[in-house]
Amino acid sequence: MSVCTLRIDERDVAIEAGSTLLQAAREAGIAIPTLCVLEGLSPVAACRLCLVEVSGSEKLLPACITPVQEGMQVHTATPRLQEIRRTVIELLFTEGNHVCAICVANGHCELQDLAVEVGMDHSRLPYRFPDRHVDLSHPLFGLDHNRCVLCTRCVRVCDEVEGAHVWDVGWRGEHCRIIAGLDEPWGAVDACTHCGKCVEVCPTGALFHKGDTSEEKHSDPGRLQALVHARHHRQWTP
Amino acid sequence: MDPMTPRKRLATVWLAGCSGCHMSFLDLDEWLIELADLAEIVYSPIASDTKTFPEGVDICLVEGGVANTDNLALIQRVRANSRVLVSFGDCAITANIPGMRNMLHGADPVLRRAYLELADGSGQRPHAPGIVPELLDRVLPVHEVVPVDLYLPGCPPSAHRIRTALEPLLRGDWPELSGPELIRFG
Amino acid sequence: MSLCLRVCTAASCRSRGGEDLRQALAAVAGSSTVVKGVGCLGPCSEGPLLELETASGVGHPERQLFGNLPASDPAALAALARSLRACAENPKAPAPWQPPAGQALDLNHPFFRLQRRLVLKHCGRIDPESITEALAAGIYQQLQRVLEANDPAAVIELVRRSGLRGRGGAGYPTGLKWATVAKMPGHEKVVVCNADEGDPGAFMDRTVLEGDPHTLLEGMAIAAHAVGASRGFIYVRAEYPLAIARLRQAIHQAEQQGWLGTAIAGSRFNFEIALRVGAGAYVCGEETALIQSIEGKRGMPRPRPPYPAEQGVFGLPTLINNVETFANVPALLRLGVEAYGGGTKVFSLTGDVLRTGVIEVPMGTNLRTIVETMGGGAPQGRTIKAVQTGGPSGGCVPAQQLDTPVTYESLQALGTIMGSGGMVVMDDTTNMVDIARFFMAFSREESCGKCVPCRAGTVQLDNLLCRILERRANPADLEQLESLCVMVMDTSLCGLGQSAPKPVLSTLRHFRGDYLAMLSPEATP
Amino acid sequence: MPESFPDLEPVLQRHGRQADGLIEVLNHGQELYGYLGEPLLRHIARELRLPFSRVQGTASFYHLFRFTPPLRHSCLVCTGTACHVKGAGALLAVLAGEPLAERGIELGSVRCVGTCSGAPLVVVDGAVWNLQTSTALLAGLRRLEP
Repeated sequence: MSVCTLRIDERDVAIEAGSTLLQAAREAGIAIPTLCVLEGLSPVAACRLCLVEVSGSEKLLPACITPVQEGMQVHTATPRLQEIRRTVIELLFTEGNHVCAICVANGHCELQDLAVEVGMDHSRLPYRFPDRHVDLSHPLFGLDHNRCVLCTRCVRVCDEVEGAHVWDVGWRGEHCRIIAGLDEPWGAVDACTHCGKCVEVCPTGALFHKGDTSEEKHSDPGRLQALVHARHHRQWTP
Repeated sequence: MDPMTPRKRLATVWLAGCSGCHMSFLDLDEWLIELADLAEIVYSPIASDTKTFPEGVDICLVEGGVANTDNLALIQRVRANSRVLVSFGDCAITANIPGMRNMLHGADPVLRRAYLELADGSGQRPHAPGIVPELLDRVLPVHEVVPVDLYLPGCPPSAHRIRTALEPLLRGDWPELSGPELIRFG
Repeated sequence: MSLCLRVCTAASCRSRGGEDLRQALAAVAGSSTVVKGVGCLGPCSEGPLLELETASGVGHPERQLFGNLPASDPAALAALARSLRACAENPKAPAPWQPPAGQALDLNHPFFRLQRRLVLKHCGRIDPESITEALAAGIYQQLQRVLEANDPAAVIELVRRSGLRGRGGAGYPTGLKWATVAKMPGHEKVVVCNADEGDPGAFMDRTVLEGDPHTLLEGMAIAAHAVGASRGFIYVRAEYPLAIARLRQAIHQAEQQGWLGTAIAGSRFNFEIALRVGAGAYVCGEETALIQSIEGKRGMPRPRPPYPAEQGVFGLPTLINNVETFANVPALLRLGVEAYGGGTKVFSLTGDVLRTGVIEVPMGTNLRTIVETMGGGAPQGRTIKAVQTGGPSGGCVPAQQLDTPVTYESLQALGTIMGSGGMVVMDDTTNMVDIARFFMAFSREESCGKCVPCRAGTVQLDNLLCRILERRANPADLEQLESLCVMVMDTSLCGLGQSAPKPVLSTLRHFRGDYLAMLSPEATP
Repeated sequence: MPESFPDLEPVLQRHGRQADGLIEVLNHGQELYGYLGEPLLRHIARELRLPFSRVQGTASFYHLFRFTPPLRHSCLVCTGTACHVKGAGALLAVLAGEPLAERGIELGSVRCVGTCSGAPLVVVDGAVWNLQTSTALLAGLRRLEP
């Protein structure tokens, strides 16, 4: 195994070659905000929260997919990046209908936590109040599009881990939304195995267990990592 | 309290919100007594009988979004007469639950929905010009209507949060609010 | 007297009745008269167009061009045919023929005289539906030469030395791209032609596809041989039905005649081309989205690296160039680096300009030469305010800067890009905030929705521009517009999002007054 | 919409029933049957062995695919740059105020058909109408068979 050494926020980090900047930063105890990335699923680099500055590169690079290189100088929290991250979170809040007070995930929501992390005490961009729907057709789970941030974790976990590919992204641009089957009610899609992995990885209250009320959704994305690890390495952590 | 320091003129305003933020304010309990030494409450739905928003207010906490013509007139008067305007709670900052009617896009569909479609038989649109204020087409966060100086999120903001923001303001300092204890929505 | 009548049957003249004209004139065809449909003849605003070539046997043939010919009126068409027949039957060289309706266009006008036609050499000359004419015109000769020499590295070196850069918009050095793909290990490689010409107001690629599809196929085959690819795709937008039909036909003909398929021209080189038709998605012009779409998926860009040269279609090393880039290659090989010189650029000239159409000019021609000398400037009584280049990814060049030579660098310095070649002239009645909003609405609609800044940022930017247009915005809104533009540019995943703010930033830079005039300081935040 | 789609067989075969042929198959399916109805989409998904959501996700991404039957006529206003500069917005506004659907005309827009010298132009039932004014356009549309 070859090792790369690099500097992240003035800290020296040594890590296995082929690792990503995000892994290197986490190894060094440096927190970079993320939303779409989830260990165990393929990365999509879509939320742009983990963009970092790398000396010698004019462009900002997404830490979740950028491989480490020997001698790299990385800055993860410059004022420019902090401003960008706050704007990303504002764009997400204003794009949907995120009413934390009445959300199943209130207090356990990655989006809500990110708002705190980036210091968003209000949105400088106007709220859009889109007209979105709630799908309660499934016997066990619900999908509230108002709270969806289109991170596509559900799409990926259903395709890559469960193998059912119930979900996909439909339409495009601002009209994008998660669809089940031929854009049908979730409950009408036979392919669903009711495994609940999509609910487990959802960072917000968009996917939830029926019957959960405000603040009652507690997800544990870590369970997915354990599952994927067990599958690949035949090692369990009971 | 230093007798040389004049008491701050404090106001609280209730727009489109559930009054929960004001209830949380009352949860300040015994600190309210200290507060009374530091500030004179010159306008408030819970602590003053004044009907007209006064001039020369130092600090004003505004609960609720701007939902109707009365709210609109009041917030403009508040802004014109307050040195520090604090958006007090999620409704003031995001329109929050009152803002959910914005998904219906317009005052008319909201009234139709509430008074006709959901009525049991004898629904009728309220119409009392000059008595009941007209709804605006959208419930707006306060800062989309007038400039806001400080944001105090929460539904409601806890008493601790309110005190953390108010104490420095009353001293003439500026509070630094960050972290889950102080700026988490919901 | 022998006559050759060339009727433009490309999409623009066709929409003005060019096909009716061709059919009416077909009656004139005889032993000494040839009538054929050809690709674009240039000045689309004067269509339908007819080129008349007369040869009396002595001296060079005479060429005359006629525009605004009758198309739908049977009596006028019959009169035209009669007049031409009389001309053909006249044994002596006649005085210049005059059509009974329509008018003669001066071929010495700068619109024609200042062009240098490398890419469009055969366009408007040959019948694009006939491979026999293509072969007679010398198309596929460079491919044959390349196959005989069988020295791919030399071809790549030639392309590199010529300085040819991608004509699709980004201007990446073509030789470097080819060399990268050639160096990739593995036997299976892919060549893709990006014919998803999506910039509104741009139709250079359509002109090549409709007027001379075989030159494109030849260019692709030469590229495939150079990089070691055996599979090719042409991804063409569905909005070009005539181009699709002609490409299909050309591919079929080339297969029949052994210029595509296995053992091309008796060599050991195999190359097949499949056509992929888009379904209405501007973002598919972006390389990685185009790859997804070829693979039958949503056209969502993915981050680079890996670059298409490393992992493209089906994960194979892939060379992607646009139509005009490939179409340059046979001319470059024919002329050699020296005679090729700085090359050319094809532009489609439209908007508030007297003569609109397709032109090919030497690289470095002045914008003023193109717009005023060749295009005739703004319509009577108006003046030019700006020239828009680069479509939704570009910007506006103000009238004061029209003396800028058209090069990749000079346009970039002005805050716009060369782009694919769409050039839309705007006169003094144009509100530049409205133009900025037009492009932002376009980007908003065409955003794929994958990354947050582009999906949600373009909506916020569009809404802000609308506020300004409705005079509901204050100076703070303008500040927010600028900072959000920079944010979307810096953080979007692909070129569409990264360049979506450019029309706004460019108009803010050159026409800030248009914005300031629409602000109302009293508007609430 | 029929329940079986034998006419689709040649294009399915041409693409070897491989997933990468999806967009080509959808294009042909729409050409043959006018629109992508649910039975057709299910058939294509099964033939290409793709999840339904993948087929729907792909089809809905592209503007030109439609999921409802077309009306008898279509009128697409070009909203490219040249047409915009030459007044496409006004044409659209006038058309939007007309009861076109009642007369079997579907109103839409297209982003540049690349024949900008005819700006502003519309595409009616596949044919380009150049240099339109709202009066001329409305008169032309009135002449379409109802």
